[in-house]
Amino acid sequence: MSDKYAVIGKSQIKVDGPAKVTGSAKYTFDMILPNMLYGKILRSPHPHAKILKMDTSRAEKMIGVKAVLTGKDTLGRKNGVWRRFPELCDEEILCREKVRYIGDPVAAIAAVDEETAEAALDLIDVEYEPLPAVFDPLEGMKEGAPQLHEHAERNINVTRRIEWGDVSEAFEKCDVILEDQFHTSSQAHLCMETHGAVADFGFDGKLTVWTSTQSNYYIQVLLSTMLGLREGDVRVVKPPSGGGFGSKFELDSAQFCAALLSQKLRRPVKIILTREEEFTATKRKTPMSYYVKVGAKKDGTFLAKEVRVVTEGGAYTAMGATALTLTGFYSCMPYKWPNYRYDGYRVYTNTAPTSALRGFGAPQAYFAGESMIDVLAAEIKMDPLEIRRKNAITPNYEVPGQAYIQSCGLKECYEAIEKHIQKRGKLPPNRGIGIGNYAFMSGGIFNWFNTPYAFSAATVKINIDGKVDLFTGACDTGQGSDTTLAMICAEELGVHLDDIRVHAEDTDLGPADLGSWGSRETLMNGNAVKMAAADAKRQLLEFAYAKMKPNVVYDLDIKDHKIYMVDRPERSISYFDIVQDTIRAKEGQTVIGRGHYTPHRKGMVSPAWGFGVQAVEVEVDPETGKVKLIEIVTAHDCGQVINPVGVIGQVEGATMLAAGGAFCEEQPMDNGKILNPSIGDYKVLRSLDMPKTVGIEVDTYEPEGPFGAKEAGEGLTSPTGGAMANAVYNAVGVRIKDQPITPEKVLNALKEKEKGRKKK
Amino acid sequence: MRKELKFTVNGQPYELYVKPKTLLVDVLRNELGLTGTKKGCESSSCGVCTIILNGMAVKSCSILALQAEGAEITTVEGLAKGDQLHPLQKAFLDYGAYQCGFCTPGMLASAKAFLDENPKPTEEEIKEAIDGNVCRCTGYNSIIRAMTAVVNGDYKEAK
Amino acid sequence: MLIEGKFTLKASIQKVWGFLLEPGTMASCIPGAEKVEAIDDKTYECIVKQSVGPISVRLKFTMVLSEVDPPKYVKAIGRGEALGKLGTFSSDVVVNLAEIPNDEVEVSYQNNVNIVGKLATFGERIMRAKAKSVGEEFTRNLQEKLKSKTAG
Amino acid sequence: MINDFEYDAPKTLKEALSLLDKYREDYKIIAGGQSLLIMMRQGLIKPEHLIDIKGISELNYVKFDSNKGLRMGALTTHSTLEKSPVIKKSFGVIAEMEKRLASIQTRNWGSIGGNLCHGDPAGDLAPVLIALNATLTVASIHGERNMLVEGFFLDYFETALEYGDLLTEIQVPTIPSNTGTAYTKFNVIESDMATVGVGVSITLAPKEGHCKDVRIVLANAAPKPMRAKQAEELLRGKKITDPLLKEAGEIASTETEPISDIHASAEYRKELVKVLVKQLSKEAHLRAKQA
Repeated sequence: MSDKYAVIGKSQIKVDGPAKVTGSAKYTFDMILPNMLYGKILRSPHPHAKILKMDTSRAEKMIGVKAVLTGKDTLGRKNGVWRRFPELCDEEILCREKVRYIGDPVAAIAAVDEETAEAALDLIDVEYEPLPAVFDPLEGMKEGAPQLHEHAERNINVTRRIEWGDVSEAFEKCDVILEDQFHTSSQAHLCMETHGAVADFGFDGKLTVWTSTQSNYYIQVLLSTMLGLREGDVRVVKPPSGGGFGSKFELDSAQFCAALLSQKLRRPVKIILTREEEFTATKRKTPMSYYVKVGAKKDGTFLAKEVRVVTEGGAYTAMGATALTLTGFYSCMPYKWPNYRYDGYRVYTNTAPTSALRGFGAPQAYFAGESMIDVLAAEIKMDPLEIRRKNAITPNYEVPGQAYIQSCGLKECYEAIEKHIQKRGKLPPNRGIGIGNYAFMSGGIFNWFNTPYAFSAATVKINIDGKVDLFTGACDTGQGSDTTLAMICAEELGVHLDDIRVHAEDTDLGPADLGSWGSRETLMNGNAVKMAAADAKRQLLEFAYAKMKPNVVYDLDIKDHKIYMVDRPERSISYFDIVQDTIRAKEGQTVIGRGHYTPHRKGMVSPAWGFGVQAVEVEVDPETGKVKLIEIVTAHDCGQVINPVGVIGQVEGATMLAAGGAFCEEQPMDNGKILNPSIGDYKVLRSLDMPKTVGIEVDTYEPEGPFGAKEAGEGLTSPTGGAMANAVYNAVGVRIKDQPITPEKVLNALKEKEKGRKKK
Repeated sequence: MRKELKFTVNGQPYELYVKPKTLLVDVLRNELGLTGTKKGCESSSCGVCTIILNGMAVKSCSILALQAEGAEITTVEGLAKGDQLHPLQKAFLDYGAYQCGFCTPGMLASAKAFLDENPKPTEEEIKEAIDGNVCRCTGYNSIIRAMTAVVNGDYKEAK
Repeated sequence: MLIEGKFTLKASIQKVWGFLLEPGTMASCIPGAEKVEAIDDKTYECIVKQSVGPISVRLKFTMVLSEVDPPKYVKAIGRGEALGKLGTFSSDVVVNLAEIPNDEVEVSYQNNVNIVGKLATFGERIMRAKAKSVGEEFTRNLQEKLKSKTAG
Repeated sequence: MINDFEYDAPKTLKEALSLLDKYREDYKIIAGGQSLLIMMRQGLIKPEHLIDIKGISELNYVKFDSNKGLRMGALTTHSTLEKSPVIKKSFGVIAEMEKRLASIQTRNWGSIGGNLCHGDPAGDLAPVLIALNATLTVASIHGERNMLVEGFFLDYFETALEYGDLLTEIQVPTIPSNTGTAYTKFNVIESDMATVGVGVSITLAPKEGHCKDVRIVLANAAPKPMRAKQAEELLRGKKITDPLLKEAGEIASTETEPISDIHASAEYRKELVKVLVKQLSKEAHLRAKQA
């Protein structure tokens, strides 16, 4: 890593580390407040039903029960993150007339302890009239299918078209055209800390909520809307969070019910979802039926791509609308398609709502897309890596009307992966290496949440002892944004990492930030922090100027606690002295720097793009169809690496989650009931299942990012599905188009292939 | 009817009265305030509640508190000596062997119990040792590197 | 899950139909039925005891003959709630009668059995197995009952 | 949510048995509780009395002598077997199987008796014991009785234990010479329960080298651990060859009655039995030749 930086580019122990390895980190799960009550939520056992009658009296009479609330006790407002489109705010959270999935909340209880609350659930009598339900989006789209929401005919929730060029005309010119149908499965986020909140509504009319969230600003806004409060009367604090992965930036039932109960009772209320609720009644990955058609020239030049996607929406919009949009965009990446058309439909079904899961629509798109490219390569007898390289996006390319690509390290990624594959040489039988590519956004430009605030903002406060307080709204859920931002701040200010104290957990302290999702924090919040630090630094340098008298103040900079002449580094004075002087001269005011970032180019998807190429090696047992993951090598371009140890963590963590989704994770259902709602039955990769992983960072500089940095979080979940499918094909010659790639599917495919061979 | 429970946790002897149905993890968290040890599932499968009982890694969510009568227990809070971190804790920091940190206390318990019994393991044995602990963030390999570093003696126990 | 099968009886279709629709014939075929009570000619209530190993539950089970098309088709919908809110057990039975050569009747049945609620979260596989065996036992009972009646 | 219960922790077998007799039908026995507590937490089992036998040290032992064979107290933990030198040496297949039985934490606390009494058809221990022709002892205040492990299982999660009974010991006869045994389970995730499991024990005739005796035991292929007796029949008395083993797998597969669930379809389980019986018999045969 380059030495032009003092702090960034060198592995740093994460600022939250010591608390986490000693057990002293206090999660929402661990919180206890004086006079606190415990809440539980009653949920629908029916996939679709009218609520005819609700009688809470028996539960209310139970000793220890303090309140039992139902939809009648709410303002009847509907929650949603797409606030610019009222009809997409469609989730009551506490249902009043109708339940739409098994797990839909109908009542909330607060009691003196968890046990009493749980026991009281059985004393709430709800009379339902079961309604015909629909679970398959393709069924749901048909005329006469059971309708979930009045406003959505044929259950169509959101549609999205993305198009450029002339696809139909272009297909005429293609030497080879291939089309196929893929399916991707549901996946659980499986945060080790389940969703939970502690809400304390005081007699001063102010609500404080401690909660495990990816966006305390979103929760503040959504809660205040749902409860009829002003944003300023709601304070959301994020203690250390036990994982999010896309499941924790929407208002959830624990947060809403705890707040509602506390509002009525004026006592702190804690609700922690059980693991079963976590599986069945929080959001999940969006399953997709994915049709794709690609056309190319004999020489491998891509000409046209057409994609039609129907997603299983579940009962409500959630972030699923974004997933639908992003899938449509990712389906063209990371290649130069002169002609492209995407039609996406999100369909309501009587299942748990589907939404964002680390990758946000990308893993689905790349599973189908990267599989098809291998088929295409085989069809025209071209090396899979070559055909990708030939069509890959290059720096300073515009995806028509969608994205300006500035930095792009794909070329270097191909070289790295090519070396790796050559090094592996000829593989033993039933082994195969498959590759997958991706591009991923560094946060979105879209603002359907409709915030007037900057997307990210930061304040830097320099105190008399030279210590720096960094205030930001970024939400570190373990990925390390607190550390990354502290490093950016320290680098810009020329101080040490331990001079920085990050205040990122509290809407009362930090400026608004959209939160950590869409791989946005490093670039967007990083820019805001860098700007704030620069602003504060500038104030110091102005006073330093008076002492050092360069021609212009730009001749000064700070590094390692020294303010120095840029071209005469030996001439320097102490940072600490200048801090003292500056504060005295400002009549004792601390030095405050302010920064913000909102991406420009509205209408585009993202200000900057991370890229990568991944090689997955598998071994398949032809007798059982079992796939063994051998090694996963990822070459990726995240711009300037800020914290190397953090980036490795992102590579390996994303790989584990993506490989799980490709390999074994799914949520089979029977009449809308998720059949494996426990970690015992839900298959998640463990240490013995985890393959060897190698991460290779290629060096690029992103002009739009802080110190040239861009995303390194979600994008890394993108290539694994397709790469694994390609690896299985290269190992035993069968192509699985339906995730996850279970032994049973592989074995059945092998048998089919055998039959086919015999016929010939 | 509450029953007497005598055991030692992190070197401190305790004498408590607990309901027979109380799980060990709940006594540690609620009675002793040792909230480092977590709960993550209701099916004894995630491992975040792992503690060291008489030298063995066990799941404190699947043991009745009364079954720990007379036991010597170590939780994550008992790993550091004063202000000196345990070698595993130092290694976890350096290798970024945690992210959200929710599985970390149980992971450390599994790792310590294992290395105390088998100080020179193979990589496969290290993987087996933590296979009962789910981590959704790291992909495990950084944890394996951290444990390997301790095995290689890169970190010294505080005296 | 679906349990299907067919068997033949040596009797006239009318006769078989008659027995099939006789009060309680169906309900009394439910395994573990402790008491069966006719609410009206189409609705039966019964208390059913089921157990899997150490777990045993009593279900309040209601069976309704929802669609009747003499003498060929009957659909019975069964819904049971485990006392103590452990979960619910449902069983939708369709029976088709068809005359086949040498005046025999082919009785074909489909039984869609489903368990939801806490019961199901205890090892999904076990509950499916249990539901399967209950469904099979039900149809076995039905077959025997009809055989014995038509024989007699 | 776990219900309140009366709790007793007898320290001797005698005490325990009289408690079982005293409480009649409204008790549950807890040893390691690794399975029981899950069911109690879900409110599926609500015993009035819980009798905790974990502390009965007289039921926690591993003993071996060359005539009587191996004797294991019901409260012996899985990890004790896994690490026991005598088992590693003379009953290697047991140690092999234990290594993959659940997680280390569970093996450290869970007892072999509890595992058997839970009666899970997917359990790994039973098939191995049955392959080794093991017996067990059940005690009650009325005395003791012995039975084959094979006869211990009745149905899903149902065993031959009656109220008042306590499983006290498991006996494994000394493995005859020229015998090879092997066990494996198929699962997608290493720590998973067996999609299906197969245990095989083959004894070869010393000179002729044909198959003198064979046991093929399947886990999770039926409501209880089952022997593939027709497949055994096929092999018994014959010279073992690959085609023969292939046939044995196919026959074994027809003997099973697996169910479809979230982990695999019945059809796939039958396929697995075909393959695993073939592979494990081959392995056992190899070991028998080396023995």
